[in-house]
Amino acid sequence: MKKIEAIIRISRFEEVSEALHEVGIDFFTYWDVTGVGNEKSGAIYRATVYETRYIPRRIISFVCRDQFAEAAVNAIVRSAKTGELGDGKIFISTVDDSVRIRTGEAGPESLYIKD
Amino acid sequence: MKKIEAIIRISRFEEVSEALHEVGIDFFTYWDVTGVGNEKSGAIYRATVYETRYIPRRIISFVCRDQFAEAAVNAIVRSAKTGELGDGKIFISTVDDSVRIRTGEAGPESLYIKD
Amino acid sequence: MKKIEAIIRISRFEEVSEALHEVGIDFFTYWDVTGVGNEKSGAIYRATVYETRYIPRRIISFVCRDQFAEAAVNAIVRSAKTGELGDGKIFISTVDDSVRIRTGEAGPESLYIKD
Amino acid sequence: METMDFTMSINTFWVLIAAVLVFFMQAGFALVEAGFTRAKNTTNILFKNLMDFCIASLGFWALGYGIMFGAGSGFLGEIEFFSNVDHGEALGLPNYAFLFFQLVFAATAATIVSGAMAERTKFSAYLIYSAVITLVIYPISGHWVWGGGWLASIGFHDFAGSTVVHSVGGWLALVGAAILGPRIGKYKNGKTNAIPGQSLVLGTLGVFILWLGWFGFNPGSTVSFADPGLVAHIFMTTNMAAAAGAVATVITTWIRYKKPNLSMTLNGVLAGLVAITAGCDVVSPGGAVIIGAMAGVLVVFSVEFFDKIVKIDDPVGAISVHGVCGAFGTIMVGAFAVDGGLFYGGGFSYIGTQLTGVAAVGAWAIGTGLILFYGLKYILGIRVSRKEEENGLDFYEHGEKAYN
Amino acid sequence: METMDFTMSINTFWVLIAAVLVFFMQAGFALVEAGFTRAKNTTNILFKNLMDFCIASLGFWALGYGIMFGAGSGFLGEIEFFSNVDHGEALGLPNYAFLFFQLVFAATAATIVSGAMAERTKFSAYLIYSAVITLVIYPISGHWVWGGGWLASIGFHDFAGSTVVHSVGGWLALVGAAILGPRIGKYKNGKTNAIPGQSLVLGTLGVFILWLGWFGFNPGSTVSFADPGLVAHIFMTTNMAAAAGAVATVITTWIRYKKPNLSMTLNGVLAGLVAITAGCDVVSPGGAVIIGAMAGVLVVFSVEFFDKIVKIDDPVGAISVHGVCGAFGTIMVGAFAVDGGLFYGGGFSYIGTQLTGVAAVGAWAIGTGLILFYGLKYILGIRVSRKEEENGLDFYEHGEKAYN
Amino acid sequence: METMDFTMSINTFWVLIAAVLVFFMQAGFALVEAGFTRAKNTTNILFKNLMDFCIASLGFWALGYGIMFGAGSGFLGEIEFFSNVDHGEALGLPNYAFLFFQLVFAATAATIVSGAMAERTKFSAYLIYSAVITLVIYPISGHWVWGGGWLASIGFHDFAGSTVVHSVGGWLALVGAAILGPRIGKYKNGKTNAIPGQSLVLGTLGVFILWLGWFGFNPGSTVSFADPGLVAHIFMTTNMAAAAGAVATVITTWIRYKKPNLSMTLNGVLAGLVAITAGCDVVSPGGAVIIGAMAGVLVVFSVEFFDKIVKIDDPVGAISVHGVCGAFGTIMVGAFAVDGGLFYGGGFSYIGTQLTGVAAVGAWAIGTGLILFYGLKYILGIRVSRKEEENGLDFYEHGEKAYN
Ligand SMILES: Nc1ncnc2c1ncn2[C@@H]1O[C@H](COP(=O)(O)OP(=O)(O)O)[C@@H](O)[C@H]1O
Ligand SMILES: Nc1ncnc2c1ncn2[C@@H]1O[C@H](COP(=O)(O)OP(=O)(O)O)[C@@H](O)[C@H]1O
Ligand SMILES: Nc1ncnc2c1ncn2[C@@H]1O[C@H](COP(=O)(O)OP(=O)(O)O)[C@@H](O)[C@H]1O
Repeated sequence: MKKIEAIIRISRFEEVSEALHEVGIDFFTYWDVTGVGNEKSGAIYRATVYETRYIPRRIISFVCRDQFAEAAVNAIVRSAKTGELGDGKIFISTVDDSVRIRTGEAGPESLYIKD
Repeated sequence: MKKIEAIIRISRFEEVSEALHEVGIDFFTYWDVTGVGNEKSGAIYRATVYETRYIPRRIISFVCRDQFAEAAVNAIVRSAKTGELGDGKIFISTVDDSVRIRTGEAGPESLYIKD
Repeated sequence: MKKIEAIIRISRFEEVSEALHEVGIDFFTYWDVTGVGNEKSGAIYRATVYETRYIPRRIISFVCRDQFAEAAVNAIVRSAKTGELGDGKIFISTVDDSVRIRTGEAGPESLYIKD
Repeated sequence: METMDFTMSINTFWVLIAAVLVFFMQAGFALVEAGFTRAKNTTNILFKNLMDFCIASLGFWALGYGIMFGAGSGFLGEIEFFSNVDHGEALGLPNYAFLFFQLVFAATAATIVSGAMAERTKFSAYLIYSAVITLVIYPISGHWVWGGGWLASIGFHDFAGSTVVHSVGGWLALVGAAILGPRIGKYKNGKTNAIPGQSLVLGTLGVFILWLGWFGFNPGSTVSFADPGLVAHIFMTTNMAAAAGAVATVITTWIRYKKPNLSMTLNGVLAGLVAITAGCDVVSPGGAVIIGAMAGVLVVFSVEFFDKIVKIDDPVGAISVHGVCGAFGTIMVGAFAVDGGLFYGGGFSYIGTQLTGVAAVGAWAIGTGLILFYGLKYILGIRVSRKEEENGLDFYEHGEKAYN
Repeated sequence: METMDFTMSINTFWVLIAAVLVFFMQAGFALVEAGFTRAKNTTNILFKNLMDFCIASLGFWALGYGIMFGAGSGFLGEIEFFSNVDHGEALGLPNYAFLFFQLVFAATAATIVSGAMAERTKFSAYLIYSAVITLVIYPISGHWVWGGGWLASIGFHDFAGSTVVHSVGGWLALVGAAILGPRIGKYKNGKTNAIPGQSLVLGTLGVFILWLGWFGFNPGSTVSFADPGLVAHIFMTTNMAAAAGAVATVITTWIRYKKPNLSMTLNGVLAGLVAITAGCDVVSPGGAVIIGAMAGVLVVFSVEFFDKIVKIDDPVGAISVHGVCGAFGTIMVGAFAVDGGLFYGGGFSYIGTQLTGVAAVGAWAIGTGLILFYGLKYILGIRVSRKEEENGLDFYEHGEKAYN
Repeated sequence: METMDFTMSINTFWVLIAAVLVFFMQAGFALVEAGFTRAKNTTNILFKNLMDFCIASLGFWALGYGIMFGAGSGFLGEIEFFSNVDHGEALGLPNYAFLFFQLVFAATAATIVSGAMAERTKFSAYLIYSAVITLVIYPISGHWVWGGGWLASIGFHDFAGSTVVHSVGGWLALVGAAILGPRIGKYKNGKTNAIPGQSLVLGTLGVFILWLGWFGFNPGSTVSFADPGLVAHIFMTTNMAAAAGAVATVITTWIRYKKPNLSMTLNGVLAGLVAITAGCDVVSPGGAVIIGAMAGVLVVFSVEFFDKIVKIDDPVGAISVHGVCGAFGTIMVGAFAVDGGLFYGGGFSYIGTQLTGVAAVGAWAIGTGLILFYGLKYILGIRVSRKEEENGLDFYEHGEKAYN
């Protein structure tokens, strides 16, 4: 099982969500974070003009069976991309096991993703 | 060392926290997220009735020695379960190393979990 | 590629950020969490004095090439340490792959970290 | 330009402005209660605070006003539909000016209860409660004191409603919270847990708004500006009691809990205000400082008492602030009234009268409260299900979160 | 002590206090609009609400006052720079008292639009719109009704501005929102999506503040305290309509959506208030309850209509609350006016006059609105870019987030 | 009905209502300061704002009133315990009406400082400061101008307190902030960093409430409604200066920082209000627009100056808004006063007098401020430890977070 964590622009969230749905990923968890990266944005507070590298981002995180990982990554890249600095990153890692709390079942079956 | 990430209902948090304590897990980190899964909930905003799949959830995340993982997972399943759709998932993965910032010590000793 | 997740005191954030910069880590993502650990803090709410183990913390998370991991961990330990209970933990794990959304490029090149 | 009846114009103007300030207290209550409870129940608590005012407006206009001010007997006014009998005339006020002023008072009594019963009461049951208090409970005991009833006859003094408004609300809150039972998690294995409210910003803003409203509540109860000195006097006593209440609570919490505590001090301000309400016209500013300060200390111990000894879960402290300090302040009139008070050589009889009033109104509120809340409990149910409570009332009762 | 002209002092005092309450409605609008929109546009919406008041202040003082109240013709007042002609004297008021009162009314009309056009309108275009409405659009139709113009002559009755203020704002909101187009994501594949606002706390506090302000808006429109009974009467009708509006909306949403809904009920309160504004002086409290309740039902269906059928995206419901309920309430004067209304045996002619006024002012607002917003669209652009909208106006237009 | 002394009733009524509006400014200050600082210090800043009002109430009543208004000498009033000497009579007011009005002014002066010293000042030191300013510093310089002291004799004109209230607060803020030193992280390696406040919603609501309060502050300073034209005039000048201040700041920030900036514009509104306070009775609305607009520009450069050149860290801009614009506005009276001002042919002497007053009061405030804050620093300590500051004052000083 693979864990996919995508750090995306909040403004692309709806598109990414739909693109994931199309490739069969219907379950995920997300939360808002602050990203520090290449992108900078001009900001003003009272009399101070400054550049901030702290940009609001959203993490979408999900675990899927190995065979879904590639399609999912492609779907995210496709839908999250604007082409400008700061589109974000996707990290893929391996998960040992997964358990569905409601049923206690473990392993791939616990991931209700239609094949 | 194993990393356990449990996505649970916020309303089960207290119970999970106690159940973990009972199996010797006294240290963890949590934050609130939005989950997208099987569960749906009816919502109304002004004149629009709609169904939302965005449900508030909480992630409990901790790293423990291998031998604690199973007990911890069982404790979470036991305490977080309501039996209804949306009880959440637990993901187990392997962590290479852990460091306690205060002392700089690395490896299992950095995880103050009583055996 | 290694994923480093550091759970630190919010008050040390600026220092950690600078220390990471010095060792060449310019990209990361962070969010605020609640930590449960050794540290306790006295609290009062209306007529009730109590001790809480729920302490505000910040997670700094980033993925870097293997050869940067050690320096990064050292930098964090150095900068996040106050010596008092509750300085936090660093967890290191292995990531399979990384993709830059803007360009679609995968692997270490997607991590813009100067060598 | 028509010629003006200056007296009537000034008095009416004054009464209406005071009423507007009292109206705004609704916003203050809404904020305090939202601030002192958790975010998952915020839609619900705001909604209750809005609707109790609306229902009180309709109910007091439709019937309550007549029951309170109608001639009737010493115990009860009269059924006068839609406020069609003029009770302002005797005061030199248009009927609707006096009605509007009294209506916002009735709504204040109604809204006190929502805080004590917050985070677990059914919305529908709360709406029914709101109707009953403004149609029946409040107007009847109100009649005793302000409608020419039997307490008025024996010389009971409650100028602006420490007892008539606040302690009625407070005792109903007590009964309601007791019958409801505590919130899940409040008491566990014999331990009393703190359930911190979501926002002290909301709480503090709410208290400032309430304090503002009290400058209508107390001095407005003159329902006349014939005596400017009296009105000004009441501004001073009201303000000094609030300030002294806050300072006393700060000191008490600093000593008792080692740190100055804001959430309790917000209650301390209100404690001072509630306590001075009965005697704001007859005590001196110095007396007001003493009454306010005592209330500011009392409220701390009262909150602890209900929270830890009696174990009645009152998320905002309504029982202590409105019930206990309301009763306390009313009794203190007998001690501090410049004319006839114990400390001014008046003997104990004044205190006796005050005690009678406090006890009678308290018994009435508690008695009717028991009938009302037990009735609601067995007929309709007053408490939401465990699941609703755990997930928040906003989610199940309204399908609408307060924050997005 | 100089001797006082009591009549003038009391009237001026009253008008200024009423104006202060109306002024504070600006804060109410700011909070409601901030609460009903998303956090990424909060700096922007607050800023617009602040600046429209400032621009309206300057513009109405510089020119609008003269255009509205200058003798002129039945259609138009006069160009009088910096309010240098006294229009208060005839009313027994200092010119500046009357000016200030009228100025805050003009600002109210101006600020209504920002909510309907929220989350996608260019800041610069909005500022220009603010100037045009207070310099031209509002004063001209205002002149017809309140400046002795042709609608006043035919007996059109709009006491405090259901039509003059609210529906002008509402129709401009309609035109503006229509020309702007919906927010991204509001309509997708023929489906209407809910875009929940960030905070019902802000929304509720805003509505309480607006309700408070209405106690200046309606009774203050007497611009005199010569008739205390009338002022008190207006307090009652205003309050009862608001309360009835809320209750009606709660019931409607409970039946229609299965759950009592707060966000819509907040609109219901305002619907009741807007609807009673025209006739608050001539309908009875009972009539006010009926008008308020009807508006509370109407607003639900109106919001649905614009949201789902016409598909004009109005984030706060300004079109329905101010436009539709403003028109509705104005017409209802013809039915419920105690003196001459249809239900009091007055026949249909009163309603006819009211309809004329509503239609004329509506046509004026829509006509000038079309010119204004299309003009702005083609000359300057009124809508921010897709990117700005997606990332939030705060980010690109101001470089300043509302929350940190 | 007793017969009424209409003059006294109207005047008292007016003074008390104005005082209520000024009282409510406390909530405005609390919100602005909470909004402009970080969430980790919110309990602390709210608490300070609440307690300074309470302490000022007690202190001004106990002693300050006599020191300010007691006959005494040109430099000092008298020690009169508990306001037991009547200073209202001469004005045709009940003593307590005048006292209450003056008390809320004293509290305003006191509360200004908390913002500039926010996020790093010890709670206990702040409480002591609050007592000293209302017991000593403010009443003495207040005596010079409003208590019949030496500045009154030479013709210094400060109608509602640009200097007496605002610049005293501003200069004390300057001294306090300077002695405290900047917040950790404000200046690093010679760079000035922005430390954005937590919420512009709180900031904006606070500014609206302050603006509202100013309609009590300025026109209320007539302490009489004998001249309705004057009161109305002051409403207009006050409002126009605020509006012009905002517009001027928007334009200035738009040019200087490329984008219209809300956080600074909020200061711009206050700058306009503070600046017009001295001359609101003697300048024309046009003059008010000019003064307000100049203050709106000035405040931007002043904030930059203190922030970047002098490097005194003032989180909310109190020094610039109250100190600098207060002084500026006072001096401008000499230029724009319709009767005797430079631009109305009055020559330079008026400006000279104004400068004298500004300088004398400034020197007094700065001198006593130095003694006070250095004294506190060496005896008690005024700054929290590094650890407390980093983790937030709420955590260590109160054990209570503002948000949960
Ligand atoms: N190595 C990394 N580890 C963790 N997060 C990262 C890393 N690199 C980038 N990010 C996240 O991705 C976001 C976008 O990256 P950025 O470098 O600005 O743009 P781009 O990927 O287009 O070059 C950053 O704000 C940060 O949140
Ligand atoms: N594959 C997944 N990856 C990440 N989070 C998931 C995944 N599946 C479920 N979740 C999280 O678990 C929550 C509960 O899952 P859900 O499917 O609604 O219930 P159940 O597990 O009972 O079928 C979701 O809201 C989501 O946050
Ligand atoms: N095993 C763990 N898994 C996840 N988070 C942990 C773990 N141990 C500690 N933490 C986090 O680190 C924070 C600091 O840990 P704590 O035990 O209080 O201090 P110390 O590391 O100095 O002994 C905790 O609040 C918690 O957020």
